[in-house]
Amino acid sequence: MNLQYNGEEQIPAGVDKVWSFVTDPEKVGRCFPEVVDVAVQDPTHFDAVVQVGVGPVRGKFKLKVELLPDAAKRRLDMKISGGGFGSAVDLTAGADIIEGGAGATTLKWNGQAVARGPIASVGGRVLDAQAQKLIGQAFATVRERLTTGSG
Amino acid sequence: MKVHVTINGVNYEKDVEPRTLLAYFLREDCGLTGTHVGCDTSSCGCCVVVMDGSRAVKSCSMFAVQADGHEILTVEGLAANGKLHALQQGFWDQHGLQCGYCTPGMLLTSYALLKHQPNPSEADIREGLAGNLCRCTGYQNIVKAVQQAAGTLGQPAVSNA
Amino acid sequence: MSIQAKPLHSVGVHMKRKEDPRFIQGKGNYVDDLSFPGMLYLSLVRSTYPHAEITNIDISEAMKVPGVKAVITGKDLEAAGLGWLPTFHGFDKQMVLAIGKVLFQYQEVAAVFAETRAAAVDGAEAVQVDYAPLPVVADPFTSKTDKTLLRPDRESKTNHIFHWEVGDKEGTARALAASPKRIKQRLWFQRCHPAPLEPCGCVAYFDTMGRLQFHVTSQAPHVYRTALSLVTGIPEDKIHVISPDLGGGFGNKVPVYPGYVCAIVGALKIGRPVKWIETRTENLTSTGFARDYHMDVEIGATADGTITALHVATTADHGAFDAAADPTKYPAGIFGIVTGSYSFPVAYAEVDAYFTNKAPGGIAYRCSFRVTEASYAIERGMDILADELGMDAVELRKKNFIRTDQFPYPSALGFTYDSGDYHKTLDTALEKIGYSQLLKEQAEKRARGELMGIGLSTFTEVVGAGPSKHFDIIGIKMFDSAEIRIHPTGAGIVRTGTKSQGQGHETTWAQIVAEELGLDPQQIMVEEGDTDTAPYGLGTYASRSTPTAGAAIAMAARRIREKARKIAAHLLEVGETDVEWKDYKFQVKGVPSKTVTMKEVAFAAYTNMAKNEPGLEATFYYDPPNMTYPNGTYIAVVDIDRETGEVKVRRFLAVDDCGTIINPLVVEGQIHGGLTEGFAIAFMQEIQYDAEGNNLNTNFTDYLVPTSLETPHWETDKTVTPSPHHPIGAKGVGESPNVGSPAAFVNAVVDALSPFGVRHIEMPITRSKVWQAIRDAEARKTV
Amino acid sequence: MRYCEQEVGDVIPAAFDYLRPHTTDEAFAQLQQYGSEARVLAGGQSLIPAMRFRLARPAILVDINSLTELANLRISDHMLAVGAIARDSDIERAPWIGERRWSLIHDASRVVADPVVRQMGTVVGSLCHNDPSGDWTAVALASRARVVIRGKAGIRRVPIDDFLVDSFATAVGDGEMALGAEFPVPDDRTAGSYQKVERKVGDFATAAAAVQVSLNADGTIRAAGVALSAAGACAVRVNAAEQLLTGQKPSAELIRAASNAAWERSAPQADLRGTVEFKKHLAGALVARGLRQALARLGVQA
Repeated sequence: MNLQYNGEEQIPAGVDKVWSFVTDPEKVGRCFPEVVDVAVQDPTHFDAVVQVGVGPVRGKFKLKVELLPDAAKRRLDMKISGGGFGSAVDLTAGADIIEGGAGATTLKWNGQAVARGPIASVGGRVLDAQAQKLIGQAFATVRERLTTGSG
Repeated sequence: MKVHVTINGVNYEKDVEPRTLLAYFLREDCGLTGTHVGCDTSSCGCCVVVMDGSRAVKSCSMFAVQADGHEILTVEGLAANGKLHALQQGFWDQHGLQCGYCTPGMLLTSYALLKHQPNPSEADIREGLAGNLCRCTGYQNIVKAVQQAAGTLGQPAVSNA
Repeated sequence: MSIQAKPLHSVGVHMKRKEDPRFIQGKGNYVDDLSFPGMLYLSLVRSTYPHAEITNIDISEAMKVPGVKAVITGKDLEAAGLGWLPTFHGFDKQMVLAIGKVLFQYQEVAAVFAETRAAAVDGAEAVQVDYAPLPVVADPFTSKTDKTLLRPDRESKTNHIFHWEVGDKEGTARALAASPKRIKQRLWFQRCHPAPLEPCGCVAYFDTMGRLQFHVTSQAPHVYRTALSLVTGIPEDKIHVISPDLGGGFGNKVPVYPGYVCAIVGALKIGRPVKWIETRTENLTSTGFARDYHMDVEIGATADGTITALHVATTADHGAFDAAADPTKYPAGIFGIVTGSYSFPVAYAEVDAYFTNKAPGGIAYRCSFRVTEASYAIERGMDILADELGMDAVELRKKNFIRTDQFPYPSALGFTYDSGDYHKTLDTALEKIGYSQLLKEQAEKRARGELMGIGLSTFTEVVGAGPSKHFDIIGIKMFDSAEIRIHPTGAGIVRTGTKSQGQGHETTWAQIVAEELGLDPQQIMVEEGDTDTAPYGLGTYASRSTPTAGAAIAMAARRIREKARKIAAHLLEVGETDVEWKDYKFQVKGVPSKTVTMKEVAFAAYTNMAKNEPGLEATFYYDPPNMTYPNGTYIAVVDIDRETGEVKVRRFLAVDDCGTIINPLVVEGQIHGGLTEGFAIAFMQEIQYDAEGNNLNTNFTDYLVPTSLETPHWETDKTVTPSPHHPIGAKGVGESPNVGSPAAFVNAVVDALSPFGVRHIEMPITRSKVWQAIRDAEARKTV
Repeated sequence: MRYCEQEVGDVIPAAFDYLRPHTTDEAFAQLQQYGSEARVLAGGQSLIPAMRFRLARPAILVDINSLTELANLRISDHMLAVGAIARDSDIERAPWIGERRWSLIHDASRVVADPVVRQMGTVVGSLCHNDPSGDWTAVALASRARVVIRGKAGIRRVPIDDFLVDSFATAVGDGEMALGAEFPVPDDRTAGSYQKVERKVGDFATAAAAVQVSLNADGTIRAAGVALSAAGACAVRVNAAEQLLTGQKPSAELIRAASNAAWERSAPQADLRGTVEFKKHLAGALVARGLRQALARLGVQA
C-alpha cells in the first residue's frame, strides 16, 4: 500500500532559524504528534515513540528517523521507519525551506508512506488517515513552535 | 477467571484467561472439537454455535467469559436420544457436505435460521447462510438439506428429533 | 452392458455417503482436534519485508515470556543440517527458516515453542528481528532483467528458473505465417490460492520407541514419509505419518511446509509433542499458491475457420522458491494439453519460469498440473478466433473438434486422447440450455442496449498421473495402490495410497469393491492416510484417485475374485474352469441353479478352503497405461448491469463426460463444488502483490470466497464415454468443473461486452473492471 | 538498518483485564476510572477481530452485554430508541420493520456485515466504531439520528453530524459511554432506501447511499436525507442534494441533479474495491437508485 501526501506551512521566521530548527533531531523529534519519547543517537539519527490511537487501534508506534539535510538546497529529507501492531510503515518526507519575504519562510512538504503487515491489510483504512496526520501534524507543529517562539 | 457455561445441557465450570475465545474454550477446555476455526476475521462461520436457544454466534469473535451464565448449543448437542436432528438428516440425505469442516457451523446457523423462519424459501436460506463459507459443495445441496429439514420439522409427527 | 438390470450393482448407484454420520455429529477427526499430554504449541515469526537482509535476531525478550520453552532460528537449523527443505519438484530447495535474508513477505523467520497457544504468540511477538531492505522484484517481467539476483545460493546466477517446450517450433511458426487468419492475445491466469477451510497443520512427537508420530494435513502421506526421511535422516521405518480427516485440500496440502519441519525439530529438541496450526493469514500468504501464468496465445486459421496452428508462450511467476508441485519431467506440468478438444495439425508450447519476491508454490489447485491454465488459454483463444472470423463460437468449435473416429487421438503435443464424443456432449448442452432461444433473446436485448452474454467452454482435461514411464514425484513413480481384505463374514476393508479430503472415498471405494465382488458396500470399510497400514501410494490430487487407486481397487478385487473362484469350485464340487462369475455370483457354467455367493466363499476361505491358501486378500499396484481425458461442455449465461458493472450469472449448465460414474450423488457434488471454485476464480479470488511486494489479500476479508448468495445455481447433465483403458471405464471428475468453467464465465462476459468492441477482460472480473472496460470503450468511440 | 515489529503467526489477543458491570452506573464508573485504558465491549464484531490481530490491545474491557436495560428497541415520543446492546438482527426482525416509513432501516439491516455477525453486532457499536465504510453511520445521517452519551456532566444527546468526528473517532470521549441512538419516527408519507455495492456478503461497502424522502400532501418533497458511506473519512451527508430535493416535485431531472451532487460530494479512497472514479460514479448512481426506489415505495415514478 503506497500513499502520498503534501502540504505547505507559512512560518513567520527567517529561513536560517527554520533551517536550524528542522535539522535539530531533538527539536524536530518533539514535533511528531503524540510523541512520548525522543532518543537522539547522533546529529542525523533519532528514535521516537509515538502514541497512536484511532478507534480500537491504540498503542505505541516506534519510529527510527534519519535526517538527510542538504544545506545548499535548503532541503531536508527524512526517512522514517516505524513499527507497531505487528506491522511496519516506511515513511519518507521531504521539505523545501523557501524564502517567503518579509522575514517569513515557506515550508513545502511532501510525504510518502509504504505500509506492510496487518496495518496495510486489515487496518488499511485506518492507516491512511494516520500517516497523513503524522507527517502533516509534524510540520504544522514546526510552524507552531517557531511562531510561538517555543522553538 | 471462573466461568459457568451450560453446553448442550451440561454445566461446565472452568477457569479461563479473559482472552480465551469461545471457540478455543469449547475445543480445548471442554473437549468439544466439533466446533471448528477456519479464519481469523469472523468471515468463514466454521465456528458458529447457538447461544441461548436461537442466536447463532461466531465463537471465534466472542470471548469465553462472555458466555458465562449462558447456554451454548454445539454440533455435539444436536442429536437427541440417539436420533439425528432433522438438519443432520437433511445434510446427510442431500449430500450437503463433503470435507465436513464447515458442516457444524452450517448446521448451527441453519438451526437458528429455522427458529426464526420455520418455512424459508430458497432465497431466505441462501441469505441466511451467507455468513458461512463452504469450499466443497457450492451450497446447492446445503440449501436442499435445510429445505428438507424445514419440511420435516414442520410435520409434528416426526419432529421429535 | 446394462448394469441397471443387475440386482446387486453398486457402481453407478446414488448412495448416501458412509463418512457423513461422523461429520454431521461433530465427530470428524481433524489435526487440530488432536491433543497429547504435555503438548506444546508452535508459533512462527514471519517476515514483514518481501526482500531484506536479516541483520539481527534477538530472542532474549521472547525467552522471558512466561510459558515459552524454546525459540529456534534459521541459523540453528542450518547448524543441524536442516536449514533447507527440498521442494517436491525436486530441482530446488526452500529455506525452512530464513537464513541470512528473507525472500518474500510472511516468510518463516523464527519458531517459538510454548505451553499454550497464547504464550507462543506472545513469544513470537517478542522476538526482535532487524532487517535491511533490499530491492524488490514483484513480477516475472522485472525478474527477467536479472538486475536484482534473488537466489545467489543457486549455481545458476539468474532469476530464470527454466525454459520448457513441447511441439514443433519451426513448423508452428511456418503454419502461423501461412495462415490467412491469426489471433494473438495475452491472457493472465492470476495468482490464486486454494484456501481450504481447514488450514494446514500438524502434531509431531517421538513415541517411547523413538519413532516419529506425525499427524499432518497431507494429501500425500506416503510421499511425506519418504521426503521427511530424506530431509531429516530419520530412517523411514521410524516415521509414521497419519493424515486424519482433511477439511479440504484442493492441492494446498500436497507440499511439505516449513512449519512441519519446525514442529518435528521442536518435538525432537524439547522432547514433547508439538502442535502447529497455521492461521488463515499464514495459509494465504505462505503456503502453495496456484496459477500465475502470463500466456501469449496465437492461433492460425483458414478463412473458413479451419484451425492451422497454435503457439502459446508463457511467462510463469514461481515466487521465491521453485515449489511447483509438478512431476519431475514436467516443470510446467501437463500444460501440453493446451491444444484442447481441437484437431491442431501443428502446435508449440513453451513456458519460462522466474523467481520473484513472492510466496512459493505453483501447486495444482483443483486441477491436474497446469491443466486449468491450458484449458483457459485454448478456450479463450477459440472465442477470440471466432470473433476475428466473425463466426459463431459454437460453429468454430464443431468444425475443429476431434471426431469420434479419430480416437485414440494423438495430439500435436504428444498426448494420446483415450475417448470422447465432443459433438454429442456439445449438442446435449446446446439442446438442454435452449441455445437458439438464448441467441434470439440476446439479439432482442442488444437491440434495446441491454448487455447479455453467452459463453461456452468445450474443454478436455488430462488427469490420472500417471504412467511410470513419464511421471514421478521426487523420483517415485506415480502409480497408486489398493489392498483389500475380505473377512469371514463377507465384510471387508480396503486401504489405498490415496487420501480423501471430501471426495467421498469411504463410499466410492466401497462401491467399487462391492461391485467387483458382489458384496454389501455398507460392510466394506475404507481406510486411507495411515502410512503404517496403507500400501504405498502417491496420494490424492490432480484428479488421480479414481484413475489410479480406483483402478487398483478394481484390479485387487479381481485378484480376490480369481482366488475366490478356486474356493467356489471346491464348494460347487466342479473344476475351476467350470466356474464363471455371473450376476455377482459364482455359477457352474450353464447351470444357473448351482451358485455360491462371495459371502459364502469368504466364509469358506477361513473355514473350508480345501487345498487353497487360507484367507481372502489381495494387493494391487496400478501403473496406468495412459492418462484419462474427461471432457465437457459448459455454458454460462450472464447479464451485466452497465451502471454498476455487476455481472449476474443467470444460468450455468455443465455437461460432463467423466466416463463411468461410480456414484452420481458424489459426482454431482464434485461438479457443484468445482464450478463454485471456477466461479470464484473468474470473479473474485486473487492473491495480489503491490509493487513493493506487499501481499494485499492476506485473509478472508480481502481474499474473496463466494458465499451462498453470490454463488449461482448450477445445472448439470452428462454424457458417458467410458475410458477404454481403465478397468471400470472411469475418468475422474473432481477437477473438470474448475478447469473448464473459468473460460465459460469470461467468454460470457466478453460476449456481453462485445457490442463495445471488448475482446478480453482479465480475471477476476470485478465490477470495477467491467465498468472501466465499458467506459474505456465509450471513450474510444467518442474520440 | 530498520526497526520493525514482527509478523506473528497465531491470532490470539494480547492479555487484558475483563470487567462485567451489572448496571449502567457501574459500567460508567469503571469507564471513568480507567479512561483511555478501557474499551467498551458490546457486540465485539469489529473490536474482537482487531484485538486478535493485536491492532487493538486495550488493557481493560468493560463488557456491557449484561446491561439488559440497554438491549431495548422502543418506539415512543416520536423516537425509535436503540439501546447500546440492541443487535442488528433485533432490528432486522422487529415487528414494525416492514412498515414503509422504516424502509431505509429495513434495507440496511439486511446488508450489514453477514447474517451471523448481525446476531451479535450492534447498531450503536457500529456508530461508535465509525468505520469510513460502515452502514449504520450513513443511515443515521440520512435519518437524522442522534446518539445518547453519558459523560461526567450527565447525559447529552449529540446529533449524528456532530457525533461523527473523523475515521474511527466520535464524540464519545475517554471515560464516556454511548447509551443508545435515537432515530426520529418518520411520518407515514416517508420512505427510504439503502443502496450498497459490496464485493460479497460481509465486505465493507465499495460504495453505499442512504436515502430518505418525506412527501407533502401535494406531492412535493417535504424533507430529504441523503448520505454516503465509503465516500470519505467517515460517512457524509450530501447537503447539496438534500437542499435540491426539498420543496421540489420529484422528477427524473431532480434525481439527476441530486445524483450529481452526490458524485461531487464523494471523496473516496482507492483500494482493492475500486478506483476513486469508480466509487464516485457509484455514489452518484446509488443515490439516484435510492431516490427512485424510495419514491416508488411512495407510489411516485420519477
